[in-house]
Amino acid sequence: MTSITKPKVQHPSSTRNALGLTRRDYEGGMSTLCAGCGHDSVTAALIDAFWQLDIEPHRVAKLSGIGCSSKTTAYFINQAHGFNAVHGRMPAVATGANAANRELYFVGVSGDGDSLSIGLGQMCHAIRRNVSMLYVLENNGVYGLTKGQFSASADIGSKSKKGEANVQPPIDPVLLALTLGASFVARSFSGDKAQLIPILKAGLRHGGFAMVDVISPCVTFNDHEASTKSYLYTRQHYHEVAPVDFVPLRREITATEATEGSVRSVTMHDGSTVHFRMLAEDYDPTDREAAYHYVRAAHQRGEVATGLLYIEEGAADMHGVNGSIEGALTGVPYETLCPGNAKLQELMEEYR
Amino acid sequence: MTSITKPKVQHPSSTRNALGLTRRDYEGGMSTLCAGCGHDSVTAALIDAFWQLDIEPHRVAKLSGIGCSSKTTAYFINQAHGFNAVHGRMPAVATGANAANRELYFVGVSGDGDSLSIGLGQMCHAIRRNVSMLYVLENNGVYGLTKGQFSASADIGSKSKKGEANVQPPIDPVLLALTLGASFVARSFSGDKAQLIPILKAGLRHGGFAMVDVISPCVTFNDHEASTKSYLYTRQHYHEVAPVDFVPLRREITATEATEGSVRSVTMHDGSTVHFRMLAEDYDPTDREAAYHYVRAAHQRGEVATGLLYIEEGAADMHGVNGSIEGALTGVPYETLCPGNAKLQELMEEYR
Amino acid sequence: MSGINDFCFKIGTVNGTGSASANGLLMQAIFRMGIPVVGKNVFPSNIQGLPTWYEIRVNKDGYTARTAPFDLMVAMNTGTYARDVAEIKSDGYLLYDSSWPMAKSLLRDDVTVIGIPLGEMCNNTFTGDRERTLMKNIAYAGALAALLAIDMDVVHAMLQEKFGKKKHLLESNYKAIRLGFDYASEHYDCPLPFHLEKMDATRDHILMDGNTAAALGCVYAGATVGAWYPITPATSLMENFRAFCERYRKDASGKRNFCIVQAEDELAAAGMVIGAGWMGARAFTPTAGPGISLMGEFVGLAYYAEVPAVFFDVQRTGPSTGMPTRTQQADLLSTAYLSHGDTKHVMLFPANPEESFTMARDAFDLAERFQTPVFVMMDLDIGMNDWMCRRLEWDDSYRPDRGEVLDSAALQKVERFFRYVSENGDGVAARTLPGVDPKGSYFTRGSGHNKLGDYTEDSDEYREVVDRLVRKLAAAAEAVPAPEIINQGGASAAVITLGACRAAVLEGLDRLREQGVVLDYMRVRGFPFGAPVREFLARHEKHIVIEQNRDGQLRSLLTLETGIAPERLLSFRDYGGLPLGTNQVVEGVLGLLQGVEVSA
Amino acid sequence: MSGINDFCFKIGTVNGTGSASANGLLMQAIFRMGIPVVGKNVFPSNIQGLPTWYEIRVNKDGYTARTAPFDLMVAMNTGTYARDVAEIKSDGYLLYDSSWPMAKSLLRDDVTVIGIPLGEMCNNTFTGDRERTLMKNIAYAGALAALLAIDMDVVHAMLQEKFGKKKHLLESNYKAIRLGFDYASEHYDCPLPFHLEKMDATRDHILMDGNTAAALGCVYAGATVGAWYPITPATSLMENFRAFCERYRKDASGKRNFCIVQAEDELAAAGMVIGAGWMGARAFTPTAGPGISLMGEFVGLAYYAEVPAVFFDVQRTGPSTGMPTRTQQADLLSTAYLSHGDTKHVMLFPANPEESFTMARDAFDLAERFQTPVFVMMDLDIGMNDWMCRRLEWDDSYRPDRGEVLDSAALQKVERFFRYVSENGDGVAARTLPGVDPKGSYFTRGSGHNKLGDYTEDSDEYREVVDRLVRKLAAAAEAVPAPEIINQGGASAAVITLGACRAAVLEGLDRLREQGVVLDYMRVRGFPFGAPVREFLARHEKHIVIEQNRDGQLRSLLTLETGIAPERLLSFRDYGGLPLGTNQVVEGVLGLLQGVEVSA
Ligand SMILES: Cc1ncc(C[n+]2csc(CCOP(=O)(O)OP(=O)(O)O)c2C)c(N)n1
Ligand SMILES: Cc1ncc(C[n+]2csc(CCOP(=O)(O)OP(=O)(O)O)c2C)c(N)n1
Ligand code: SF4
Ligand code: SF4
Ligand SMILES: [Mg+2]
Ligand SMILES: [Mg+2]
Repeated sequence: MTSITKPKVQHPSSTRNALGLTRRDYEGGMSTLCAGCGHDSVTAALIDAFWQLDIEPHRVAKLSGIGCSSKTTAYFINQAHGFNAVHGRMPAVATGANAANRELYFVGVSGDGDSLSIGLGQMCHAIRRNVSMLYVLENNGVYGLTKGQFSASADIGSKSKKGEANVQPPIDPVLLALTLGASFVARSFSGDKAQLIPILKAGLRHGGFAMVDVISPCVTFNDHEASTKSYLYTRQHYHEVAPVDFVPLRREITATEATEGSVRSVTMHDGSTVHFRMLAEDYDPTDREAAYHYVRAAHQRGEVATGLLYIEEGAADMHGVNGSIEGALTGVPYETLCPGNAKLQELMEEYR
Repeated sequence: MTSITKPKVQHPSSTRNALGLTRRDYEGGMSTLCAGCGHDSVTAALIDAFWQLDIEPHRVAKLSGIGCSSKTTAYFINQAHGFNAVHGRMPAVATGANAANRELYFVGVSGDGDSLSIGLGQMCHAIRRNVSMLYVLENNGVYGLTKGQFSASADIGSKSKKGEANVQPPIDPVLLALTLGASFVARSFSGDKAQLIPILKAGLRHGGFAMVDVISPCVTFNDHEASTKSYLYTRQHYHEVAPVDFVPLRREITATEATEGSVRSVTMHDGSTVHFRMLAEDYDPTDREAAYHYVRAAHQRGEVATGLLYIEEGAADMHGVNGSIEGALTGVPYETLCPGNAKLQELMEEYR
Repeated sequence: MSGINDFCFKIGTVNGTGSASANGLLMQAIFRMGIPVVGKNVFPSNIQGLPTWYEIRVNKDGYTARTAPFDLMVAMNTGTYARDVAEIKSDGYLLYDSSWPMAKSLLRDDVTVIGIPLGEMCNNTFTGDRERTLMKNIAYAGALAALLAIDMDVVHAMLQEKFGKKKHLLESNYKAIRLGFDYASEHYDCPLPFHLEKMDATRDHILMDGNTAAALGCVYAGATVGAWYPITPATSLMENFRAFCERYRKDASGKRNFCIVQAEDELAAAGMVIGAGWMGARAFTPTAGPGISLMGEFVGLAYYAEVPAVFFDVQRTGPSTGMPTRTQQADLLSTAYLSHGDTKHVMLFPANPEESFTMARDAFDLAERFQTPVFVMMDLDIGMNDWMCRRLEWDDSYRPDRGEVLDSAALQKVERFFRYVSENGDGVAARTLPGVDPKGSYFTRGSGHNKLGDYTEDSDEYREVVDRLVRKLAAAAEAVPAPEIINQGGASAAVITLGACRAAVLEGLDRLREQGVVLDYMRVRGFPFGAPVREFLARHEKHIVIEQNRDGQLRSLLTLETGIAPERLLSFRDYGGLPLGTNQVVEGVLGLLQGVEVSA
Repeated sequence: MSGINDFCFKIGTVNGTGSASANGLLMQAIFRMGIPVVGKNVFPSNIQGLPTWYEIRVNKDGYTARTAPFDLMVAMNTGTYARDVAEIKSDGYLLYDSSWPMAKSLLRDDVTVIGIPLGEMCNNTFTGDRERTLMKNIAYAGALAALLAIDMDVVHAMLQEKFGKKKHLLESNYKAIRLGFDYASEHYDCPLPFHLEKMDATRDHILMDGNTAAALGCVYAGATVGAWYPITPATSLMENFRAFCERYRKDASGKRNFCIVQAEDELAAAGMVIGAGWMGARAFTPTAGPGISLMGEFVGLAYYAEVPAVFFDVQRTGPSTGMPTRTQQADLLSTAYLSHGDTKHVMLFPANPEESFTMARDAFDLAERFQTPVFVMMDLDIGMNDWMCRRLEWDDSYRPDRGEVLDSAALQKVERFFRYVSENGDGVAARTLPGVDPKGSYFTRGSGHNKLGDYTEDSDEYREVVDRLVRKLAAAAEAVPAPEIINQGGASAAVITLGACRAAVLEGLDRLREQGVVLDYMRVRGFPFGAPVREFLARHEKHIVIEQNRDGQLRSLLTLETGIAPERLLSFRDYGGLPLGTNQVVEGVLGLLQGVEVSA
C-alpha cells in the first residue's frame, strides 16, 4: 500500500511562531508505529523544538538509518528533505551532507541497534569528528522492527518478551560519547517532554555533535515488568541531574527562568544560552570527568541519570577542523572552483 | 618473491622450558618490517611470553587483520596456525574460531588503524562478549603500511612526517575498553620488555578478553620530534602505574617477588597469580572507576599511564555466557550432534 | 472451475491485531481434514496497524501455487476494501463486517456480499478492547467454517490442543467461533457452492516453512556454530535453530553443544563463520540481500583462502532495503561472482521447505569438501510461508563429508605438509585443523600465496593457485544437486526455472499440456552448472527461462556459464514481490511462444 | 631489434633504500633528451627491505608498453640475482656491484657482465650509512649515464632544480653521479651498442601517473567533497587531490573551498559521498577492490534512491587482499552488477593518465545527469606508474552537467513536485536539492517507493520505478565515452580490449600487421555498452578479447549485454599482476588465430 498522508486540518486557533508557522507546519506523515511507542513522543518533542526555535522547515535535513526509530524522520517536518539511509550508516551520510552544505540544521534519528551494533563505528567517528548535528538515539534496548531481539544497550538481567534474560553488559552511549570527547551529551526519557524539548533545542543550536540518548520504550517487545527500558522502570529509576532551559538568542531571559534554584548558564556558539537548575548540588555540566563519574555512580545506584550531562561550546566542528569557508560548499560557483586552463598549463611544466 | 624463511640454527646452549623447548621453537618467519620498528620488539616479547608459559606451540591460534602490525603473526611460533584476516575484521574471525574451539590459546595482533578505525565496531563488540583472547594493539598513531596517514589514536598536535598536525581528538583504547566493561586492560611500551612480557603472560592466562595497548613507534613515519608516539616522547612521558609479576600456577611464589614494595595479588581464573608492586600509592587495579580516572588524569598531565591497569577475574567469557560445554565444540562427535530420524519423526507430528 | 476442495480465498486485515492465529487455524483445520492446502502471508514491513493479507488455496490435486483472483474475499480492513474487492472473481463472494454501514467502494454487481456483524457480536460478547479485537478474528474463522464446511470437530480439537491449559482462553475462542458459525448458518445458506469435503491426501505431509526446515537441516548436518544479525526474512531461521538446539543439543548437565552468536552486523557474522570453519566446525549464517552485500569482502577471503562457510540468503525484494516483506530471486548474479577480483561461488536453489532441509545438509558437505563458501539461495516465499510438504526423513547412516582433512596419523605419513598442493583432479588441496598437530601448522591469508602456503608476489606462483581454484569450482559443478528434469517426449522447446517458481511452473505446464502445448522442464538446483544442465540445453532449440527478478539473472548465468547462444534463451520475469502465480506462467509462456515453432 | 633510442633496461634493488629517486632521475633525463620513454615500477607490499624493480623502456617510435626480456639488467639486489639475470636477452648486458666477489648465480655465457664497485666507491667517498646507501643509487645512475650516453648537462640541470637550495646534497649527488660515470667510462667502452641520442619527440608531452591526473580531473570538474580510506594503489589519488586543492582551492582568507574527510572505512567513505551528492555537491571516493566490496550495500542504495556518486576503483590483483602492489582488471563483473537485487552501474575505462583526467570529469557529468553511481575503473599500472602522455588541456568553456535539478524558479512552475516522475525518454526524473525550497522537499529512501516518492509495498508502483531505472541505464549506455575503434580494412577478425592494455595491444597489432595478420581494433571506454560497440561486433565474425583477469570478465560483460554468440568471442587473458607486454599480445593472438579464417 502507499503511505498514508494525514489530512492537514488547520486549527485557526493554533498559535504561530516568529515565522508565522503553526506547530502543524512542522508535522509529517502519519506514524505507522505501534500505538504507545515511545518513538512517537520523541517525534512530537522534535516538532515542538523546531517550531519553538522558529527554524524554517526546508532548512532542515532529517536523516536516519533503518528501524522503527529510523522511520520517524518521515513523521515530522514534511517540508524538510529526509533521508532513510541503510542500517547503521546514517552518520556517514550525515557527515557527507554536512560537509557539502553546513548551513542546514541536521538532525539524525537512530535506534540502539542502528547506533550501537551495526553502526557503532560510524557513530563513534561522527562524534570524534564533531559533525555539527543533533543526534537522537531512541533507545529501547531491543531491535523493534525485527521483533524484539536484545540490542547492545539491553541491561544485564533485562528479560525479553520470550523470557530470556540478557547476559551481556550494556553499551551506554552516554559514557561512550563522554569517553570519545563528545562536545554535547544528554539523556532523557520519551515520556518527559518538559525535559526533552529544551534538550533537543539546545542540541539543535549546539555547534557540534549533540548526542541525545532518549530512553524510548518499545511497548510491543520491551515494556514488560522485567525490562529496564520500560515506562515503569524508567519512571521509577529516573534521576534528573540538571533541568535545563534553552533560551534562543532573540528572547531575553525572564527573571523567573533565571532565578529558579541555583542556576548555571552556558552560552552556545551562536550566542544563545542554556540554563541549568542544579538539583544534584555541585554538578558541573562542563566537567567531563565529573559527568562520567556521576553517570556511572547513578547507574550503580540503579538510577538513570538524565538531563544535559555535559556541554562544551566552542570546540571546532568538522568544518572548523577542515578550515572550510563559512558558507555551503554547494554555494560556491563553478567558476571559483575551476582553476582554468592557464593554471593547468603552468602546472604541466612541473611534469616534464 | 616468495617469503624468506629463517635458517633454524639451534643454539645448543639455549635453555629449555618445561616442554623441553627453546625460545627458538617459538620463533617464526623472518620479519620484513623496517629495521627498528616497534612491532618487532612486541613480537619478541610475545615469543618470550609463550615460551615462559610452556605453551605448546601448536595449541596457539594467531590472528590478525591487515597492516604492518598485523603482519607480525607470521613472525612468531611457526608451529601455530595463523590467520591474516581482512582489514579491521580480525575480532570476528577470532570470535568464531574461539566459539568453535575454546581449548586453544588465542592471540590477536592488530594496529591502531585496524582496531580503532575500520575495526572499531568489531573490537568493541569482542570486548563486550568477553571473548577469551589476548588482544595486542600495536599502537603507533599512524597507518604504517599505507605510508603514514594519521590514525584515530594520533594525539592532537601530533605532526605527520609531512608536517601536518593532527587536529582530531584521539581514541584511547584503554579508556574505551574500561568504558565497555573489559575484564583486563593494560598498556605498555614496545621498548619495555620487562614490563611487557609479564603483562602478555597475564593476558594469555586471563579467562576473557585481555586488551593490551602497546605503544609501538613507527620509525619510518612517526618517530620524529613532534610525534607523541615516538620512542623519545614515550620514554620521556612514560608513567608506570603498577609493575606486574605473573606467576604461573606451577611455580610457587618466591619471597623476593612477593615482598618487593607494597604488593597486591590477583588470582587468575586458572589459579595462577598476578602480583602488582604499587608505585602509585593506593592504586587499585580491580577498581574500574579508579583506573579510568587515573588514566585520564595521567593523560592530562601529559603522561602515558602504563601497566596492568585493570583486571577482573571470574567474569563469564563468551562461552560462560552461552553455557557451552567445557571442551571444544569441534571435539563433539557427529553422533552426539545429530538427533537422529526417530526424534525427527516425533517432531513431524508437531507440524500437522 | 472452482468447486469442492478446489478454490481459493483471501483475508485482508490489519497487522498486529491477532489475525495471524485465526488464519493459521483455518489453514491447519483444512490440512487436518486431509485436503491439500497452502497459505501465503502477504504482510507489511511494520509491527502494527498496516494492511496485511493471508491467501489460502485449497486444491484436491495438490497444486500449491498462488492463484489470484479469489473465489472469496474476507475484507476486514476498511482501508483496503476497494483493492480487495477488485481481486474477487466475477460471481465470487465477499465477506465483510456488517457492524457498520457498508462502504460504497464495496459494491460490485457480479459479487455476492455476505455481511456478518463481527464487531458488534464481539463487543456484546466480550469485554476489554484486546479480547474484542482478538476474538473478531476467531469469529470470522467461525463464519468461514460454516461457509466452507470446515469440520468443527477438527477445529475444536485444535483449540483444545492450543488452549487446553488456559481455560478462559479456550472458552472465549469456542464462543467466538460459534458466534461466526451460527450467524453465517442462520443468515446464509451454507456451505457455498465451492467448499470442503474430507479427503485423505495429507497423511504423509506436514505444514512447515522453509526457515524451520533449513534450521533443522543445520541441526541434523551437525552445525555447531551459528552467527547472525537479525534481518527479515531470515530471522526465523536462526530463531528456529536456537529452539531446536535447546531441545536436542544439551548434554546431561544442561551444557550446550552449540554456540550461537548474535553478531553486531553481517560483516562480523561472516567473519565468525569463517573463523569457525577454519577451526573445523560446521558454521553458518542466515541473512538476506543487504547482508550478502555487506559480506562481500569476507566471502572473497573465504574463496581465496579456501575456508568452508555456509550462507543462507533468504532473498527479499531489492535493490537496497527494497521491500523487506516481499519475495524475489534477485541476488543470483551478484552472489555468483560476489567480491572483487576473480571469484565464483557455489549456490544451491531449494524449491520448498523439503529441499531447504536437504540442501542445508548438502551445503555443509560441499563447503567442507571444496573448502569454499556455499550459498543456499532461498527466498521469502519459501522461508516464511507454510508449505504443505512430505514429512522430513533423515537417513541415520549419513555421515558428514569433511573433505580432505589430515589428522596427526595422516600427517605422520607425509614428509612435510604444504597447504595448497593438490594431488587429485578436483583441485582440492588437503587442509589441517588448528591445534591438532605441530606438523600441520600453516598460515591462512587473503594475500598472495603460493601452493606451499607462503606469502608470494610472484606471478607464476600466484597463477598456479588461482588456476587450481578454477578446477575446483569446475569439480563442484558436478557435485551440486542435479537439476530436476521432466521430459515430455522431447519437445523442441523447454522451460527452465529455479526455486519457489517450481510450484507455479509445474502446474502451468500441466495446464499448457491440456491446451496442447507440450514443453520439457528443467529446474536447476545448483551452481555452477554441471553436465546435466548442458545436455538439457543441447537437446532443445528454444528455452523459456522463468524467474523472479527484473533482469533475468538466471538467464544471465546460463549464458555466461554454458556458452549457449543467448537467442536460444527466452525470458519470462516476474518481480512484483509476490509468490509466482500459475496464470502468470501460462500467459507468459503462451506470449513468448508466439512465433516459436514447438514440435511435440 | 634493439638499437639507438630503442631498448629497455631493468633495475633491481631493495625497497626503502632510495633507489626510487635515482630511477626517476634516469627516466626524466631521457624524457628531457626528447626521447619517448616509459617506466614501470614493480614494488612489494612492504615499506623496507624487500626486492623492488624499475623497468625503463626507451622507444623512438613512442611505443610505451612493457617488454621483457631486457637488453640491460642492473642487479643491485643479491637476493634476486638469479631471477634478474634470467630476464636478460641473450647477448644482453648485466651491471652489478663488483665491490664484492661475484655470485655464481650471475654467470651466463651469453651475457656481457659489467662490474662496477659501487659500494666500495661510495664507502670511500661518503660518510654515514644513510648517505652511503643513498648515493650508491645515484652512482649506478651515473654509470648508466655513461653506458647509455645520457646527456650529463640534462642530469646536472635536474640535480640543480632538485637540490639547488640544499648545497650539501647537491654536491654529494654530483660526486656520486661522477663516481659511476667515470668508472664506467674508464673501464668499459661507452656507450653500449644500444644507447640514447637526443630527439625532439617529447616537447608536447609530460610524465605523469594516472592518480595525479584523475585528482586534477576532480579539481577541474568542480568536486568539493572527497571521502576516502587509504588503500594501495588508490591512496595517492586523494593525496594529490588534497595537494592541488591546497594550491587552487583556498579563498583570499585562506579558507578552504573543499572538504576532504579521511573516513573510518570504505563503507563510511561511500556513505559520505552519497550524503554530499544528495546535497548537490560533486563528491567522490578513490579506492581499490576491497573497498568496492565493502561499498556494495551503499552502492545499491545510491542506484535505487538515485543519488549521484563517483567512485574510482584503482584495481589491484585480487581476490581478497591479493597482491596489493600488482595490477589487474578483475573487478569488472562484480562492479557492473554490484549489490544485491537487480542493479547495473555505469563504468568508465581510462587507458592512461590522460583519459583518467578527462574521464574523471565525464564521471561527474554522467553521475549527475543520470543520478546514479559511476565507477572510473583504473588500475595500478595507470594509477601509480609514470606515463608519457600529451600535456593535459582544459576547455575553459566547460560547464558541469548537473542534470535535471529544479530550483525555486522551476518549482514555482510546477503545481506539485514529485521526485520520481520522468517526462522524457531517458528515464531521468528531475530532482531538487535540500535547503533550496519548501516546495522541493521529498523523502529519499532505499526502501520501496512509488514515482511520487512515497513509501510503497505495492507491486505495480514498485515495478514502475525499477522499470524506469532500466530505461535510464539504457540511455546512459549511449552517453558514456564512445569506444576507440581502428578499422584496418574490414578484417573479418578483430581485437577488443580495455584500459591499460591499449599500449601493448596497439603495438602488438602493428607487429602483427608486419607479419601479414591484419585485425580491426576496438577499445571499450564505457559501460553499459552503446550502439557503436554493438555495430562493431556485428561487423566481425570473430573477436579476440584481451584483458587482464583470470575469468575473461570483459568478455562476460559483452556476452551478457550485447547478446553476441559466445563462440564469436575468443579470449586472451593475462593476470600475473604485471603490466601487459607486447610479446604476450602477439603470441596470444597468433595462438588464438590458429584455425580462425582471417580475411583482410
Ligand atoms: C544490513 C541490514 N541488516 C539488518 C537489517 C534488519 N533490521 C532492520 S531494523 C533492525 C534493528 C532495529 O533496531 P533499532 O535500531 O534499535 O530500532 P528500533 O526498531 O528498536 O527502534 C534490523 C536488524 C537491515 N535492515 N539491514
Ligand atoms: C578494506 C581495506 N581498506 C584499506 C586497506 C589498506 N590498508 C592496509 S593496512 C592499513 C592501515 C594499517 O594501519 P595500522 O592498523 O595502524 O597498522 P600499522 O601498519 O600502523 O602497524 C590500510 C588502510 C586494506 N588492506 N583493506
Ligand atoms: S515494535 Fe516497538 S519500537 Fe517498533 S513501533 Fe512498535 S513499539 Fe515502537
Ligand atoms: S612503516 Fe612503520 S609500522 Fe610499518 S614496518 Fe616500518 S616502522 Fe614498522
Ligand atoms: Mg531499538
Ligand atoms: Mg598503526
